[in-house]
Amino acid sequence: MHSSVITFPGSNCDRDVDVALKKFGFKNKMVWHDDVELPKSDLVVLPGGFSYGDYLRCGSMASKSKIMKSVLNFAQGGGKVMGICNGFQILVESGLLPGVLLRNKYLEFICKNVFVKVNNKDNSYFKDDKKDIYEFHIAHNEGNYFCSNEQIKEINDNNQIALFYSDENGNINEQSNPNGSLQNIAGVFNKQKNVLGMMPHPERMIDPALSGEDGSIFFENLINNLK
Amino acid sequence: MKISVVITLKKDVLDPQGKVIHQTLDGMGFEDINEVRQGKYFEIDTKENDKKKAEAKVDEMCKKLLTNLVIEDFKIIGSQ
Amino acid sequence: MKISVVITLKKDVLDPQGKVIHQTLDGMGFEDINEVRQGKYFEIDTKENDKKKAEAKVDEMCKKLLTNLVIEDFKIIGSQ
Amino acid sequence: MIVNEQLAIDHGLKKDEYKKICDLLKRIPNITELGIFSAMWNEHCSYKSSRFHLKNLPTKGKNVIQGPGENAGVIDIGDNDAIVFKIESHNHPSFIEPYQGAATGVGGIMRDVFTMGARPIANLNSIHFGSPQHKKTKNLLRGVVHGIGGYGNCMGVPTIAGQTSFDESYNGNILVNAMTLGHVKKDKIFYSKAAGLGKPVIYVGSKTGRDGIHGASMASASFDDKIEEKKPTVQVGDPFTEKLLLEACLELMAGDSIIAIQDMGAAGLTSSSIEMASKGNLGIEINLNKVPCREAKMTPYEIMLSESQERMLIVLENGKEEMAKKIFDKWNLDFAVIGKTTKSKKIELYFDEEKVADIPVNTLVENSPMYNRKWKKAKLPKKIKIEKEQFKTLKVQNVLNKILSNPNVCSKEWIWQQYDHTVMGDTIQKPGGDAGVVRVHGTNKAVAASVDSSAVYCWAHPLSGGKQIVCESWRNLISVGAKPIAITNCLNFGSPENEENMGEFVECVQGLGEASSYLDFPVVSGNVSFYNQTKDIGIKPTPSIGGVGLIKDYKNMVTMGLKASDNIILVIGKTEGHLDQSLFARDILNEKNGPPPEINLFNEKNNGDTILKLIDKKFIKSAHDVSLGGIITALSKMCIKGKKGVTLKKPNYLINQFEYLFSEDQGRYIIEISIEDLENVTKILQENSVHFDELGTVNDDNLIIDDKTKVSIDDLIKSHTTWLINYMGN
Ligand SMILES: Nc1ncnc2c1ncn2[C@@H]1O[C@H](COP(=O)(O)OP(=O)(O)O)[C@@H](O)[C@H]1O
Ligand SMILES: [Mg+2]
Repeated sequence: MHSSVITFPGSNCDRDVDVALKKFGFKNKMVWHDDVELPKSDLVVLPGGFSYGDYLRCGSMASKSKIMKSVLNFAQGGGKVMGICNGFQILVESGLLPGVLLRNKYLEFICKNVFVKVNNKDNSYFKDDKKDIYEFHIAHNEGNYFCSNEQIKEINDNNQIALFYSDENGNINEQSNPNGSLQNIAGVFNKQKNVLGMMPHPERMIDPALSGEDGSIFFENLINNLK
Repeated sequence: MKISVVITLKKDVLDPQGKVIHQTLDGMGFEDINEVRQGKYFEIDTKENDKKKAEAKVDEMCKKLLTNLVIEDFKIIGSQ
Repeated sequence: MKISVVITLKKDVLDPQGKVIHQTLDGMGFEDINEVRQGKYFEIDTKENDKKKAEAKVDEMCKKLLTNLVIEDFKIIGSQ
Repeated sequence: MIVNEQLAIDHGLKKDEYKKICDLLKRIPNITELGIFSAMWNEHCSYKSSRFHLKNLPTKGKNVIQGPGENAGVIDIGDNDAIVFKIESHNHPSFIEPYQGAATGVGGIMRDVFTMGARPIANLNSIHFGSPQHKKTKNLLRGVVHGIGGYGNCMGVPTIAGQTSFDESYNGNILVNAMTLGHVKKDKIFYSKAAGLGKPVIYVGSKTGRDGIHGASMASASFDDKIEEKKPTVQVGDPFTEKLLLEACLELMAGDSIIAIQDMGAAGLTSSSIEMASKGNLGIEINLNKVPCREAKMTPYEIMLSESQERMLIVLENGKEEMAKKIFDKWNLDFAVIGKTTKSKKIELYFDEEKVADIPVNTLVENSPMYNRKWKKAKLPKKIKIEKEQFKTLKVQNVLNKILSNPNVCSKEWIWQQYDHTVMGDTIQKPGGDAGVVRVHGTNKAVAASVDSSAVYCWAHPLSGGKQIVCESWRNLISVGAKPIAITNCLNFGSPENEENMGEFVECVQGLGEASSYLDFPVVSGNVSFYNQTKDIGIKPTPSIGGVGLIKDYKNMVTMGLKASDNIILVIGKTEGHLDQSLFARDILNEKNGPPPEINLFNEKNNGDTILKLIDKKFIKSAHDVSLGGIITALSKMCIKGKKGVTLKKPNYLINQFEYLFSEDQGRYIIEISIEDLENVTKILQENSVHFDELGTVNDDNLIIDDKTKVSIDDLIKSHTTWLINYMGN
């Protein structure tokens, strides 16, 4: 399986996700934002970080970079594109995913473990998942998912919600919403479900010595699904 | 010329920052505030000296980059 | 009434955001920009209906909370 | 502008210093030269009041690759790996503009580390605020925390530990000390010593603006009523540009074109160029028209004194300019050849074809003033006779609750949850433990770091306080299973011109030196911040110690959370019941006098070394050092972390229960072991003549102190976690 991780100026989880992809069997290439062509890939990952310093709006300037044209084409042709954290923000700004990520409700950066509930397993990201509820790590200042009333209706009608913030038993409620996201949304798909954006960082949980190991389960499953 | 633009959150988008500022001001004794809304302000200095053309350019910049029209509105408020 | 205030970085203070926005716009083909400066914008809706008094209040809010005069200036740009 | 004595005084120079400048130059300096002298000779850059004493600190050791004198210290951790680290203050700017002040402090220390070729792998911070009731405290705290997070998070460097305290002596002068650790291959360390003649001098990074002109002088002046006038010297940080600068520098460093590299910190282009020339014993010539400027019409004076952030100066091998420029172009950063090295041993500046400065380098560095200032020795305060009668009115549970929720003890999660502490994927001990721990990427090794200070002890008796703080740092590293290697220190004091404040400095440094020498825990880098005061009143003396240690196999790391019921809890080290200057005495009894606890360096070393042996043999399930708030406070934190309780044994001690539980005797640890290991552990402890007591047994749900006192884990958590959240919440 071939994957590509795009490095934008200010990306800072590009190495982390490279480590994770390789650990679970991907042949990964790093791709520079200023390149025009994507290498042949089964999966393209937009990593976390602070592309362009998160200035103006998170992801807004990265969404204009050269490589994004290729990413757009790739996605429109059904290619798998996954955005984590800042990558999610870039996908939203580039129009590949609906909605927008606003500043966290309590106006503070949050770095901690949370639980997320998988909503839709009918896609290559979560198909045959052993788990319904993952313990993942979040680290962001702008993860407060928002969209218009029409959009949210469409998202629900198309079953586009990927992950909800929940408690460890899968209850989706205000207490388990760390950042004020609409309907506790932690991740969404595009209509075709080949593009996924999510705030949590599975790549930070791939080793028993780290915050947890649910990320390993996610990546193992992902590569199996793509095979 | 220099074009000034104001970008504000759409009415139905929550503005937590404005809310906190409101509360803080309230706590400081500024008690008769109804609402505080926060937005962004840009001054764009362009080489274009024709006001119409300059404003049209800035309008385009706003649509293409400076605002996210899902949540924000913009308004050119001055040109000099 | 509603008072609008603009807060800008002082002239000699670095505006990292403005700088990067400028570069990005440039890359998008907006090539004749000299400079972009980013600031903040506030709309403060108060119960005070006397324009002078309302502005004086907002002036005080700016000095006490909204701006840090070390690096920023503010200007009331409208009252309605 | 005419240069005269008055102008020199306005630049913060003393009359005789101005005279010395004229004598050294054999003429009156011009305005640019005066600016350069004032920047180089102020306290912040010249260490004129502290050098005399700092030279006594132990700075060598078998693991030390580079001690003080470079951008940061470097230690050897084996296998061609080295750790670069340093701590630095950004106190004054943070008081004026908390967000930007703290942010640029973090940015500055990271540059110090990556200048040496190291990729930053961890940040720490030590922050001190005025009394929580003081009207400025809350906003300062919020601004500082946002600033530290804003910069560090954007850089993608995890903030893994820190320290936060409140004391009214910081009401008008907060402290913000930032520390960074970086990892480098031992054979790829870069230094600031220029070499070779006619080598191009390169400027890279952000453009130069008018920001922060005279920032270094501000850091060397105290706050007074004229604080407003000092305002324009605050800089705005640009973490995005710094991230690009980091990547670009590391990319260039992968090759072999750099002769010397130096970040532009305090006093910007002035100190960076002069330091490189001075260390290389040569001259530098700069054409100031070549310096990338942000504003039009900047003068040589402004260009030389600007403290714009995110800039570096490099001496390159000839012919490598094009290749280097390509890298900086790729990262969208300015790159300019601005001068060359010369044999003149002078700093020569040109602007608009004119020579605007011509100063022998040694007059700025070696001939800078050094003072052996007057200082007053502090007497050891008399021990307080505490009336034990008053204990009868106290209930253990209430006291414990009060201590756990004390601002200086309570959980700082509200703070560190705003710092990205897991980015880079190697953080194996997050904030909230005794030390933060990160793996050395791709290896089995891990590095532990902790930052500590105890201003109250230092204030009560600087010599003991200085020793204590080094020991506390040592203990924090031991507690996570790391072998302590070296320290960095940030010495925050009042005015050196005040004999008492100067005395505090001298004796703290002496204590610090004694302890680090005895423990073989040398000082490899540091920073002095004087003039921390409001009007004439100095802050409590606050040396912050940043300790770094090595865990050879990260799987052997220890945490403080209790692990399993029925395990045995031991206290290592002797409990004598020293209450003077303890949190109990100050907070509960309202008794602020008396001596701090005594430090016994022999026991300290012996206890620490023995704990490491036990860890090596995998006997220790959890460990925590005993500090503020005594045994019961430490034990409560272990209960909270592990969500387990402990049933205490009745102590076979003659001292009172409050003395037993809350005294702050030094050199102690609490460890958890399994019953089966008790015999072996006891044997090792006895063989090493380590005093220990059996404290109790782990249970599932309550901290049971005596027949009458039983506290649930939930109550402990509540006491510990609510204060800061409530305080910041409204
Ligand atoms: N400003 C801060 N930044 C990051 N972590 C912090 C900060 N302040 C406190 N902490 C963390 O909170 C925990 C408690 O701190 P402290 O009470 O000083 O520890 P102890 O006394 O147990 O050594 C430590 O793990 C420390 O790293
Ligand atoms: Mg500790």
